Amino acid sequence: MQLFPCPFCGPRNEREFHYVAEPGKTRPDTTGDITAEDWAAYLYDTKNEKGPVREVWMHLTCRELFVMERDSVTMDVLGSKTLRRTLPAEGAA
Amino acid sequence: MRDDSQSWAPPPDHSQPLHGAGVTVTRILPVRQTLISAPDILTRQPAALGWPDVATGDRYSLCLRRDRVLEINGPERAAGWHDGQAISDITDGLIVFEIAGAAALALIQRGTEISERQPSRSVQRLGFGTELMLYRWEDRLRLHAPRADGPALWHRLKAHLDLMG
Amino acid sequence: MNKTYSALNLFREGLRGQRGWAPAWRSPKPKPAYDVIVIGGGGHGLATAYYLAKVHGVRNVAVLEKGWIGGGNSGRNTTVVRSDYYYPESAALYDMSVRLYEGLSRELNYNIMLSQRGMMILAHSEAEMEIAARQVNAMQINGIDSQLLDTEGVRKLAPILNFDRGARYPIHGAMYQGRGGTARHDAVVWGFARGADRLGVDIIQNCEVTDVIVEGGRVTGVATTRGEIRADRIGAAVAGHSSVLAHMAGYRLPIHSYALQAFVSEPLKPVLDTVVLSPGHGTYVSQSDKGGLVFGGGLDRIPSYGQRGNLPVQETVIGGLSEMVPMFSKVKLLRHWAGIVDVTPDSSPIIGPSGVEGLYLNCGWGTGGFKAIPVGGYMLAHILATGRHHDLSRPFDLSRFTRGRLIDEGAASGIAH
Amino acid sequence: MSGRRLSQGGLIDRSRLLRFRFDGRDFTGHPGDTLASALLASGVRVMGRSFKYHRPRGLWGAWFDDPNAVFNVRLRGDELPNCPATTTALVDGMQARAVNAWPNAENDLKGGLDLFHRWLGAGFYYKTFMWPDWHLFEPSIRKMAGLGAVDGKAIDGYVADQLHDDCDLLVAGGGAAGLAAARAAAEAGYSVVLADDHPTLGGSLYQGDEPIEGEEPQAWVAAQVAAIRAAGGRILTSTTVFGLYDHGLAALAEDRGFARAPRLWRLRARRTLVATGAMDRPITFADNDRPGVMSLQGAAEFLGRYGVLAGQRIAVLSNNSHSAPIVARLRAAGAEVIEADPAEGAPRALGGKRLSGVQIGARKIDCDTLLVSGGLTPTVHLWRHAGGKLDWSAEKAAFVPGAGPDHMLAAGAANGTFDLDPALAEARAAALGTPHATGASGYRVRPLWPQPGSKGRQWIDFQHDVTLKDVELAARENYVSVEHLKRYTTLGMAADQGKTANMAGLAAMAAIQGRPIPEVGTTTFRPPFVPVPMELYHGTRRGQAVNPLKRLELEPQHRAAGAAMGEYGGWLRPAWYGPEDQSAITAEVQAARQAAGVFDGSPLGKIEVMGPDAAAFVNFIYYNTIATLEPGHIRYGFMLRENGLIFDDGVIARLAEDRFLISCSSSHVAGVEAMLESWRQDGNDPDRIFVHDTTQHWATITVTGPQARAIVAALDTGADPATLAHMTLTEGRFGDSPLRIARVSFTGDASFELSVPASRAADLWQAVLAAGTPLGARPIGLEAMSVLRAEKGFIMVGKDTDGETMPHDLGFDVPRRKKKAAFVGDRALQTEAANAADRRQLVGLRVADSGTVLPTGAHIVTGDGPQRSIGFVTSSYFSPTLDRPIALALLESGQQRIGDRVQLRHLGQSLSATVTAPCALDPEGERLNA
Repeated sequence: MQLFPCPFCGPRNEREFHYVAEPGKTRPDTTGDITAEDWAAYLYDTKNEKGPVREVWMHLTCRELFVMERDSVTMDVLGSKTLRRTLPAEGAA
Repeated sequence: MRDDSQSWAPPPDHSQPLHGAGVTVTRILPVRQTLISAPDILTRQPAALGWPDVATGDRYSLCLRRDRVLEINGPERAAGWHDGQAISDITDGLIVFEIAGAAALALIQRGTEISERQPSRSVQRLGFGTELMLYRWEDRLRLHAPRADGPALWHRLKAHLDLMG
Repeated sequence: MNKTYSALNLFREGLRGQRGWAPAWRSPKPKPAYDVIVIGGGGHGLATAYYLAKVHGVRNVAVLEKGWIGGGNSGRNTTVVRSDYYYPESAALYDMSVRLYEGLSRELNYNIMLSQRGMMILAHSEAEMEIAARQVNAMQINGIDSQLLDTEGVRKLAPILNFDRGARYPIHGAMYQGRGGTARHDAVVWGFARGADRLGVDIIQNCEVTDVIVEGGRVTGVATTRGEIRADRIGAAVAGHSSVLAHMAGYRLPIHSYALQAFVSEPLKPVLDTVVLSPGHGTYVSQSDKGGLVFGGGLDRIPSYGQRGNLPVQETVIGGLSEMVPMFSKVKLLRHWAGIVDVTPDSSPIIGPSGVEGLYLNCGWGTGGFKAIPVGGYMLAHILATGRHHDLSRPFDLSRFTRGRLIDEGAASGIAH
Repeated sequence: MSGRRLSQGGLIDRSRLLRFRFDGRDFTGHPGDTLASALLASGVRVMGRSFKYHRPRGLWGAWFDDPNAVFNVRLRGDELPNCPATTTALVDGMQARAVNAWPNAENDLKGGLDLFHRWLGAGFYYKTFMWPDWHLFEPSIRKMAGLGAVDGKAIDGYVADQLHDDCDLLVAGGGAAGLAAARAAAEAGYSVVLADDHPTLGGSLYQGDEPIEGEEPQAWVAAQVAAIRAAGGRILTSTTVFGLYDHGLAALAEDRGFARAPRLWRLRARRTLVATGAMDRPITFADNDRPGVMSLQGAAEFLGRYGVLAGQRIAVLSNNSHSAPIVARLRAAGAEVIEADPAEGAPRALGGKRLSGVQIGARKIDCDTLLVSGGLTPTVHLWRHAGGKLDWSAEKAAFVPGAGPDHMLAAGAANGTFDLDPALAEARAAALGTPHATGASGYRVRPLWPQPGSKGRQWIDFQHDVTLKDVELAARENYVSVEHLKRYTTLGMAADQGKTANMAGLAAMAAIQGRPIPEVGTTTFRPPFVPVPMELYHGTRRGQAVNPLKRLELEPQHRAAGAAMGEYGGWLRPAWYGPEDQSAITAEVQAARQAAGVFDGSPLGKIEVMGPDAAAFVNFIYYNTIATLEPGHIRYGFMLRENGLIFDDGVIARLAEDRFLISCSSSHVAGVEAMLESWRQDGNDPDRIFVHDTTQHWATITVTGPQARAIVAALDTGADPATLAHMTLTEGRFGDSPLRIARVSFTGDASFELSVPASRAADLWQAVLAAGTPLGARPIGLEAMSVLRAEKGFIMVGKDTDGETMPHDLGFDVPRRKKKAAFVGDRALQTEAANAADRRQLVGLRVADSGTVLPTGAHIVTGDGPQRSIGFVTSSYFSPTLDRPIALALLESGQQRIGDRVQLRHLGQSLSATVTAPCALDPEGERLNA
């Protein structure tokens, strides 16, 4: 059982987290024309790296969406950072 | 069509406390529970409690998220978006149990990974298969859980008390 | 040296201390170039090489394995073979696999112990019975054996299950495929390896591909820990590491890697003949010929290349098994392990061109790669030999994601195995 | 002469006698005994039969390293299979029998199998049984296999207590090193947990009788325990650390007695010290599996812990310095000990079921017991679980812990430090994190590995009957990688996980290939360290507590009204009211169509979206245009996934300019809320949108039917239902509580959803029934509701949709073509597949009025050529309202087939029906406003 650092709550048991996606995929502006290839790439393509990775996770209990850096082989957690621009009250981590 | 209704025991009676070795679990009924969300809610309510902060008295608020608190027995507030805050009455949405006794934390540790040595800004966590808001209140623990999960949670707490002997 | 396996040869060898058996496969040095390179010495890669040689006469083939053959998912799965799939495309593919399996021991002259003791997916409610009926009908229309069992039908085949009506997931019935069952996973790998080797294929272990050489948009070879090896046709069957290879060659795949766990108990005298899956508990179980309960469940929830599992899923799966068969709660768990599987958005495999000319894919089998080993190899061999899709593999081309033609067996496969 | 109990010594209580049976014979032992020690003390030699050849076997080890004595044990009606005799504490009244032997271990009918061993070598089954078919041979082979039988009964009250805890330092192993480390750390202020699998701490200290730090072992152990406890450290005995997992998590199994479920500790340790000791290795020689051949360390344990002398005339075969004190102790206990050097020649054990001697080269030693020690192997399993590396120590002829993760420590024999004083110093330094240089080792060992080509049957894996010849065969056939060796021969795969076999196996392969041992490598060490009952992972999450259902506030009222309760979308809800389903459902549908149905709709989602950007946000989330919705109004719509597939359907109400209420499906509340939060925080301004799930604060009672308006009017709500238009909502009062009234319909008749805070639900239920019953209203369950909505052609997501359905397949095509603003899934509705002409679309199916109800799940097939499925029945009922069967289906190009006759197939049967529009009742919608 792993411990993931929620940027707001601090370290919590992995059961409280949900993997969301790889970061860096911006939703295309769908009011304009988008090729089927670009849309499929946005929807489906992954880097799926072996080793250090950056991923978007959700802390289910506080619903914080954040970027976590970890190693997909050793499971070491390297850090986490909120996706929020404004930080009215800094969390425990 | 097959009737599996007998599979399901009627919901437990919460009105009688549960007793175990060194623990008592009681249902308590706050007059009001209010969800308040705002970008600056933790500035507006800096006293909102995290773990293992200790609540006292009747009226306090709990830090749930970066931008959300649960106000216990606060003033009546109009639901909706007012004054830069989103407000909902959730009094009947959350069932509240109080756990007293020396083994209170040991009971909770049956259902969730928690330690007094590991503080957390939020009181929300997963435990016993449901969402809990768990915090210290005076010399006890209190937890709030979704109302419809109350029977299952009660059942699990009872099972653990029986095992703890 | 004795090369043919038979009861008679076994008897003769017994008399002389089993000293005359030939190696099951050679361990040759890699040649500088081959007609075809297959990356990945698991079941799929070895089957690809075997069918290349056997069906297409392409024998100048190397299988490159970074460790020992069968060391990936082929040797880490729970050995279930079945073709209880919903969509015609999947049904045709997986049923061809079962048919190939059915003749495999004799074709390879290696007993893979295909044991068709039946596979059932339980239905825990009236609603699940309706879905099971829909599935059974689909399979029958697709020409695959399948039955809808009621509670008594299930009881007859697996009396040890929990038939208590107060069970959290009571048993209303099941979808049953009699030709489903298990096969000895290592034997499948070794059988294909031996078969391919005897047809001239070079199986090269401890040979890790470190780069894919692409020149002018075409593949021309690979760099390995044992030197550069050239070929202008390369097949990749590297489940779990498909994205790593994609990264080397410069294409992208719609794949996440996850750990899938498997479990085995201490050996018991036989108590369970069929493979049983409970969708409610997310657990499935069979009993091996050695007596151990072999079981598993869904994927770990954390993307992973670490070949080990995690407690939360263990608790779900093992707890689920104890609910399915209450007496198993006192049986001891012997070990658990995990493999890394390729998970695609529609849980269906990707077979076909990679986007880099000359490089073809066999990946994305998710939790169900073992059952597809023969057909996966057959299809990849076909496309490597002819440059064209086999009719059965065409729907599984990578282009389906752009076209929106996903083959989502999510509903049909229930859970992982 | 074989084993016997000494009159003194050991940790047993000789003042009490425990009676037990083994293989039908009566025995006695003492508290503190294991089944193995009590049997050994009683002179029993044969305690089991091997897996394949049914060879007679006696004890090899005294603890978890024994592969041979495996029993089914029964106590007061509770039976556990496959209990290792060496680790099963003796309890008065136990009945044990050796597994894999009949009628007993001493005289096993299958013992004759051994005669055929030359044909049953490694992997023989891969080479035969292919003609005519494996299925012919398999059943009898299955019967032969397996160890103990499981008796079919669960044990009452066999429930694991599972808990979480944490500490600064976990010490695995309570021998000298572990105790010293735990004490040092606890006294330095760390929170310490020390766990040891024995009931008594001290590890291997009882094997010899030298003092430790000037004290007798028992006194020294007691002093450490007292000091650890005084410093706040915790000590868990009979507790095995069986697995180390990520981020410092250790899993511990605490034994709580026979036939009682162990306790699972999920312990988060900041640091973990492996102080698990070392095991004696067997020596590989001819017939080294004979009963009477035992590990030297095992004999020392039996002597030190249990006061049992393993034999009277004992030969000792050892290659290391560890044996000298044990030999001295055995002699002191009264045994005649003959030491032999294995270098004198290839040894061969003599005798059958009972050892009679050992031949070493030309020398023959008569003895009843042969104790062997092939050197010590550190118990590095936990080190490897945590990802620590192993180094080969040529000096110690063993793998020892090498580089490891920062939080992992190893000390004592587990770390290859076999001498006591250096082990203590090393352990204390490790616990405190102080630097420490291990001095020269006093341990001397002369490597002694299996010799390929040597004569006789030499066992490598005792339980699985793997011999040196099997390893040689594997090598000959090129199964040379250590994993291939393991899998081909099954070496190390038995219930003891190769604790005694693995080193010998890989050393044999190394010798055969002429490679150094570390180059051959080791197989993976996987949890659990010893087999643990599955119950350990099970606990209180059992029965109804597995994925527990959410419970309705009104459940007592429903039960009182005779409801059959069933599971619907994670909630326990009324399926119908009455003893029998069909008549009840019919009556409920009729009441709802003719008067009114009263339905508990409380689980329906009530998610509020608030804030300045709420309108734009929900407009993006929904397929349908929501931005134009007026306050007080309600709209039906779909939420899609980004891949264009339907995620959920339901209504959304605008409560105010900046406040929306989403009524999603009951089973989707958490999923919808998480989805909303995801989009809110990714691509939107989360400071201008807030999402509150208020579902469980409200109870909702739906009144539907011609009399619904009259019933609602009869309640004192302050709102006039007559003025409430379809798809609008208003607020009223119910007593002193707020009341929300929404006019939406899932039945096609006028319907009112009345929502009050959950604590007022019972009062509202009573009031509605009091007003409605005189008008013919009655409670209706989910099944009746399902019929009512199907009559109208309304879908249920997940039932009438599948993993391919898009909204335009259900006839909702306008937003796809016309909605200007971006919305979730928009582009995916324009792919080749989304635009295909042959998409499956929602239709109705009609059979002859007198016909039977089509089975749900029946497929619609094309008749020409080989059959092909073109669709399937998703919902099908007998409609009491129309007095005929109705059905909904998803059908390829369904809209173009309306009016066509189609063939269906169900479980081999052929059926037919006519394709219709989905709505079978009141297509003009007159009832809605009637």
